[in-house]
Amino acid sequence: MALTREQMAQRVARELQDGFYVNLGIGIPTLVANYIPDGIDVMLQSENGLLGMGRYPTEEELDADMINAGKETVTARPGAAIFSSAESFAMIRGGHVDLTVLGAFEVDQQGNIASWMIPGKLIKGMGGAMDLVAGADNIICTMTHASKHGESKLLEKCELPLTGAGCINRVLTDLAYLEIKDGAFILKERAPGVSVEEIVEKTAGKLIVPDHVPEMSFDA
Amino acid sequence: MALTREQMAQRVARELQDGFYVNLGIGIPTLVANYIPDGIDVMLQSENGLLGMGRYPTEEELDADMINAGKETVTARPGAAIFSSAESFAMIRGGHVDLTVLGAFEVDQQGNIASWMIPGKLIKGMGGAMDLVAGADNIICTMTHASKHGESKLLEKCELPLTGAGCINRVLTDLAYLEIKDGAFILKERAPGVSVEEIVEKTAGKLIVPDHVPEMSFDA
Amino acid sequence: MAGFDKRVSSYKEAMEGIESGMTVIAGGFGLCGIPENLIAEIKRRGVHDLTVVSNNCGVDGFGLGILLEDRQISKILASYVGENALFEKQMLNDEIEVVLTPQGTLAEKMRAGGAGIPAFYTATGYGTPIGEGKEVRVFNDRHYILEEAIIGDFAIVKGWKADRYGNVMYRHTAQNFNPMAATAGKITVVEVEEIVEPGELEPSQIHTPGIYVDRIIQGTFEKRIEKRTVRS
Amino acid sequence: MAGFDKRVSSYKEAMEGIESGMTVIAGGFGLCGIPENLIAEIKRRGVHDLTVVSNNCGVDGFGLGILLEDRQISKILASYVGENALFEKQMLNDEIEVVLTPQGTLAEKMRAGGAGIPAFYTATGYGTPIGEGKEVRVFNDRHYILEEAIIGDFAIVKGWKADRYGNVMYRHTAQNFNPMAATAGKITVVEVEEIVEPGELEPSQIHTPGIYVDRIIQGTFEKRIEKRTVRS
Repeated sequence: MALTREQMAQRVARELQDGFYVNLGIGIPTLVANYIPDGIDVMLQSENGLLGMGRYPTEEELDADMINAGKETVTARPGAAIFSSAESFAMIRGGHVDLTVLGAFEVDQQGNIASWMIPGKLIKGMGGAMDLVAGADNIICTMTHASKHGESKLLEKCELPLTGAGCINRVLTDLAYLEIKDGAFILKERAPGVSVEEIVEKTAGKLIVPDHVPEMSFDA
Repeated sequence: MALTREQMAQRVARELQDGFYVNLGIGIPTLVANYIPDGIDVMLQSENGLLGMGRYPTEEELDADMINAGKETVTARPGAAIFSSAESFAMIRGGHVDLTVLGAFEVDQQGNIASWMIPGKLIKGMGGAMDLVAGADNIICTMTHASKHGESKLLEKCELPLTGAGCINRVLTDLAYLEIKDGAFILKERAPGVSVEEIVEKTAGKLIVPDHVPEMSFDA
Repeated sequence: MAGFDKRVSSYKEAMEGIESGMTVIAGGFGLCGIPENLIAEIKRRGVHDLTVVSNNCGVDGFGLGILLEDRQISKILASYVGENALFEKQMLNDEIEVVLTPQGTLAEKMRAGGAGIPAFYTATGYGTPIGEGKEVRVFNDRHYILEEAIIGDFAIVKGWKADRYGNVMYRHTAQNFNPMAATAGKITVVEVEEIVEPGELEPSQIHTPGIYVDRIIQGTFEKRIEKRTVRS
Repeated sequence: MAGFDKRVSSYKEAMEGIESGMTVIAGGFGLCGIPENLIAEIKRRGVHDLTVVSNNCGVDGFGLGILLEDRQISKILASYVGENALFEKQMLNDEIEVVLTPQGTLAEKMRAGGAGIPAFYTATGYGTPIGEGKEVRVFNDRHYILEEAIIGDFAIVKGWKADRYGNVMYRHTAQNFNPMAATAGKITVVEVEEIVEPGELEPSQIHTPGIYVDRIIQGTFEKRIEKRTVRS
């Protein structure tokens, strides 16, 4: 069975380490905040200028001047810092964020990522994604393994305009958890009940399959 | 009679305009603050990160954490702002300071200035002077017209290592007030009792002398 | 003294001098911290062929979005232009030129413009369409592209509190692009919620020192929320 | 949680890992806002061949000046090195390499190092000995030189108040180079006068967000005054 969005978020959350500063993109990455493991504290960076993003506000706390990069109203946790966009991207560009999680349309075996534009169809802009992928050493990309029509999104070479070149080293799809290294995807884990064959079939890029590919497990 | 240091400061102060943000260098420029004309308000910028420098402190106000760029203890006037060195030089480099007054060893007819180094003798460093001369459109240089040995400091070409190239447009010496334009010094005013001849004699660079050179006047 | 009193008493006065064809840098992120009333005044004046520099272009009917209604904007530099149907239509019809710019690069271009840095290198956008036609250079085995500074004829900024000298503080995440925008305008206009006496703002806590600011006006703000999310 | 508690309990622990040959970026202007005790710890450890990046080099017997006594500094980048006889002597005897750097360029090099900007253009130093050997480039009819970023193995910083997450506020003009230094260290150590609980510092008034800071220690400070000037 392919992972649900919640399971994907849960799996990504296992990569969090105590003391990590983390930037979570819009969509599935945002859900990761709901699955932070016990005993682990992470500080969420929102690129509009907030380090230490807290929970959504109550009706009473609601404040138009307190939003996250997804433009949602949020709160700041005790010990948060708020700053300008230039300072925020100084952090990001300077490599101070420990982990970035973001979605994508395509990823390829060279670690290239395309996530911001589908020519002729969708031109909303890259927002902070290009800065995030260029600034971080540690990026996890979340996406479905293939399109609705069954076309692989893990390619030999991205076809869409890139967001960043050679910057992605880990991908979590609804079918598998993979690393990207030396020009290939390495299959590290598979979703519960998903066969290696299905993953092979739906991976267009070069895929290295180790002898043993453990199955992910999730609590009920 | 050559101008005293106080008269030089007084003459420079006449160039101040209401609402000017001004950076005053060490020495004579610092004295300018004592002669701000009535009805004119200027805001002093100190490049260590203070906009709105106030008077020297009383014994009670004395605070090691409140100094100016000359490392003197100072106060901040109401409405002052304090910020980092990067922000301070963003102001300076970005051309936001209206007037900069600083000393020099030599100035030449191309507007070059040498003020920071005498090879083999004095190597204390340029501090913020190179940033100030590169960032300001409006600079007044204060210095004695000639050395103790009578050698002119207003040259055809600076002999000492430069602080900045082609950046000085006004010079006030103890003998004269001059503008620099199109590769020449233009004599605008002379010190009380100082003859045009003396100025001509002590100016090594190209000097343009208008038909009438008014004498500066000072209140007693 | 008059010299540092930057208060103006009307929005008309606040935007005096703006002309068609000018470049306007605007603070704000989404609808948060946007100079609502200064934008409305630009609409009222009917100036056109504007180049607008702003992270977003508002939404239909609010924020910079209202300048699209009479086609006052001919070019925009922004990082994200979703949430706006009219904008998308004008873009697809080539009625507006869009220079998509990575968010961090946009912020840094404004900062550089204000700080007298004409250009800087960044890894952002290298190997992507954003890097095309730009100089590429290697420092410490990494590729970077050259990006140039931006300066506006006007910068329009939304602050929280200011004094009449133009010292400004921003509230919460309504800070965003406003401090950089404030430095990068030939004429910088700031509208705030409250004007206080000089000395009331703690000097070390001022976000925008008054030296960058030309005009200050106190206004009232709708502060529309784009995505209202509350905890259940 | 342990992950964000950056407090250390001794100066020995604060400077753990510093080795001979490393680059140390230090905050402070003159003797104002200098990390007195972190400097003293470097002296105690006796590490040598240090490259120091700081606006000044202290005075004889105080501040960074004490690292000259045992010749621990082999190279320094600074804008002003007056006020220090021992320094001058070592410089004239070629016992120390001095890279004089304009003050604004020095601040911007630190900021760039922390902000992932490998290099930037500035007009400062064009046509002077500082520009020699550096790339010159024309933007909008003006000449600029290329300056590269600085990163330190350690950054040593003096703050006023901090929380255990490493969020720091500076006091008055003791801010100076400290915020930039804090961003540019691979390991950034901040000593402060007071450590407060997370949440006590207003988020928008934090000068250095904790993400830049690795270690925090509370100390006591002499705060020597270099030029005591009072009003009569």
